[in-house]
Amino acid sequence: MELMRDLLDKQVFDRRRVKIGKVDGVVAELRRGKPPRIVAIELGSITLARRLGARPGEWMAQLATRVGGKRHAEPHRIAWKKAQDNGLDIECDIEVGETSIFAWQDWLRDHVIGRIPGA
Amino acid sequence: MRTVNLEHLAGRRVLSQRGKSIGHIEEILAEQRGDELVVTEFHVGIYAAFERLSASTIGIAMLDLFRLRRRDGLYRIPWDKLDISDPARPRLLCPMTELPGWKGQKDLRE
Amino acid sequence: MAHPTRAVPHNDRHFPVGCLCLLLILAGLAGCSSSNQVAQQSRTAASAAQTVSMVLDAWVEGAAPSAYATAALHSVGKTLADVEAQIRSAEIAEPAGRAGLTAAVNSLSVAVAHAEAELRVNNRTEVKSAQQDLRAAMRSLAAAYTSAFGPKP
Amino acid sequence: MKKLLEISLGVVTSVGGFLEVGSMATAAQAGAAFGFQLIWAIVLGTICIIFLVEMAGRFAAMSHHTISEGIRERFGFNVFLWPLLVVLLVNFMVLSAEIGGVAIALELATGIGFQWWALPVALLAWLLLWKGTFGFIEKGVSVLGLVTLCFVVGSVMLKPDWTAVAGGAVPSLPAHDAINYWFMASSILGASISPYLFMFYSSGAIEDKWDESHLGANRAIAGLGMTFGGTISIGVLIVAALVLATRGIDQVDDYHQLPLMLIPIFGFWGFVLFVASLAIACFGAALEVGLQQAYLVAQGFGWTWGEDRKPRDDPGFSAVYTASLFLAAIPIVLGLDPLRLTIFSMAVTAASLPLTVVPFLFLLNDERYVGEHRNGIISNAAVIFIIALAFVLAVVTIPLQIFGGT
Repeated sequence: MELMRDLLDKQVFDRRRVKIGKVDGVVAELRRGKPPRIVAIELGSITLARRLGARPGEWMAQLATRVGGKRHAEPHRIAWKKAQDNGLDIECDIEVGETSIFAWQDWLRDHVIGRIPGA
Repeated sequence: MRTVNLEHLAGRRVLSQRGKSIGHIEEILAEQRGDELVVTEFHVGIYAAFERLSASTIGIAMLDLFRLRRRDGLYRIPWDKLDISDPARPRLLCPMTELPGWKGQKDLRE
Repeated sequence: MAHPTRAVPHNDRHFPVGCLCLLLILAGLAGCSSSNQVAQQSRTAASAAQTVSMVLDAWVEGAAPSAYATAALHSVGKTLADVEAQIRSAEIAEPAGRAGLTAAVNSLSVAVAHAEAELRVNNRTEVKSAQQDLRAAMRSLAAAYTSAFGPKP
Repeated sequence: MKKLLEISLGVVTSVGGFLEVGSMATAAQAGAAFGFQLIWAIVLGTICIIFLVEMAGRFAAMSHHTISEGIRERFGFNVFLWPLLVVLLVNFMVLSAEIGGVAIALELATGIGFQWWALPVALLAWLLLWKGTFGFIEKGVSVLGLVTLCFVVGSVMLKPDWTAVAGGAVPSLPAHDAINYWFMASSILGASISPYLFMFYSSGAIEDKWDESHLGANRAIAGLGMTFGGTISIGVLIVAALVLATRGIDQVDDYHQLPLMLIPIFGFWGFVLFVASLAIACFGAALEVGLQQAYLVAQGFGWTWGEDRKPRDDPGFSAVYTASLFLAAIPIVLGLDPLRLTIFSMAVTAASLPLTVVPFLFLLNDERYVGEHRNGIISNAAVIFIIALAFVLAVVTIPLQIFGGT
């Protein structure tokens, strides 16, 4: 598997085929004397900002904590065991509702979009 | 558990032990071993002329399109020969001569 | 780093030549443009005048609402005022030619203002007379243009 | 039969996209200033957009991904960031110009200044996106768009010398005002080869759930739809040439001049037809560009998106088009002249083309996405030609804008 071509930036779906984001990052565990093991994929604006540089990454992390509270300081991770590559996209055996990935969209829905009639 | 984000390696310049740039990381290969997906090798593209362009994916695509990349222009670096603890500065852990794809490149005098 | 000094004077010589021809180009652009700028402005005035006459024709035949016609005349009137100011300020060799142009454009502005005033009060007959003044002013502009620049391209 | 109905996707994309304030204004200016001489620019632009739209539709039908998703997934986020930011900015200007176009039409109709109409127009467009489905917008705009045929009817009624018109379709060097000529040519190409056109079309193909069976219809729709838009633009140019140029009006830089094109042909109905055509074409384009802003962002970051969903189900997507529409109305509320904004946004569109056209060369030749329906020799040659044209436009347009622009 070519990680850059076949995994990074691919569309991620949850168990009910809901689009939850793109593979913004790939996390590998460094082990002494053994090849690095893919442990998780990362999603979210913090991971993306870090790809632009260390400083943008810090700004985004601070912004996320100030807006969403402490638990948003770290990017969202999905264990690689739960992920499955079906050619073009990545399907994850999780419920997006259980994760905090949609936290900002839910906040937007409850506080802004939901308030407008006919939403 | 020490972890690293592999996406930071994309397009990074790889330095030889003597600090000389040998090209940019283009791809990271991984294989399924048992129930683990592990990194097996890193591909570094050799573009003597278009150094800047080869740092971005669209640059590589253009170079490939116009056949500007030498067919053998690829180092396949095994996982244990590249130190990626600091993804911003991947370093080679073995001399140049041991790299597969090395054919005594004239312009990369050691 | 065997011979850095020899390289330095080399590119000094280039520098003044480069900026010299840049100045030449800019000067060239500015020089020839002032006279054809006035020609351009006069053509804009002629085009604007034709627009006004079309709007008035349409209004007289009842094919254009008054609100639109008034707004159109007001807007074109502003364009004519700008053109008049630009021609007056642009210095070209034949002041006589320019005086004729400025006078023609001025009479155009006056005719347009007159027509606009009549339009606001829906006075059809007065608008028709304003149309005559406009056509006269357009003829004089055309005459002033040919005397200043020769036949229209 | 259903596929023929889908012709409306092509028609709406072209009426909403191809035919809008940009193509109408540039065609009118070109007709007034150079007669039939610039018809070739519209023909060239139409041929290029037919290729790009056909490829965008084929890409979406085969891979169930849109062009924006393809760019992000194939080249990565760091590369995708550039087209994302540039196209968002260009679309913002075009959207503002479209809202301005509708506002002008309402000012011409009612006499109330266009600044007052900007927010109501944005609100109506937002309401349609908020409550309407993709199919409703698609069918509604394409049916209303038929009114713009009045330009074609008008140009036929003027009995132009058709050999001269055909002659105009062959590129020729200008006799006078060379800088202005090339500026108008680049603006026309910018107005016809717009990134939001093929990106919206690929998103529309997903909304309409296209698959491999739609490839034939896709080619017909792309061809018919874009030709429909191109024909009307040529109609506008012919009418401007035969009505304005013959009366000595060779500079169209005030929107009050535009209705004069149809009045001599249809009398008072000419005024009404012009106002209706401008309002509908620009309103269709405003819906399309506003929606495309949301598609671009949602697809780029992988959110759930879809016009047929209720806003509650895709809050991110709906928030983007809501913000885009009201932000784009601001320049018009502040009184920025819509015609000048239009000409400027067409030039900037032309300059931004390479960012969105270069990826076609790779996406449409990647069998993981399009399987065996990869680009043939002709399509690849067309893409390479369009890329070359895009780079020329990108280099040439801005300096031309400074020297030649109205």
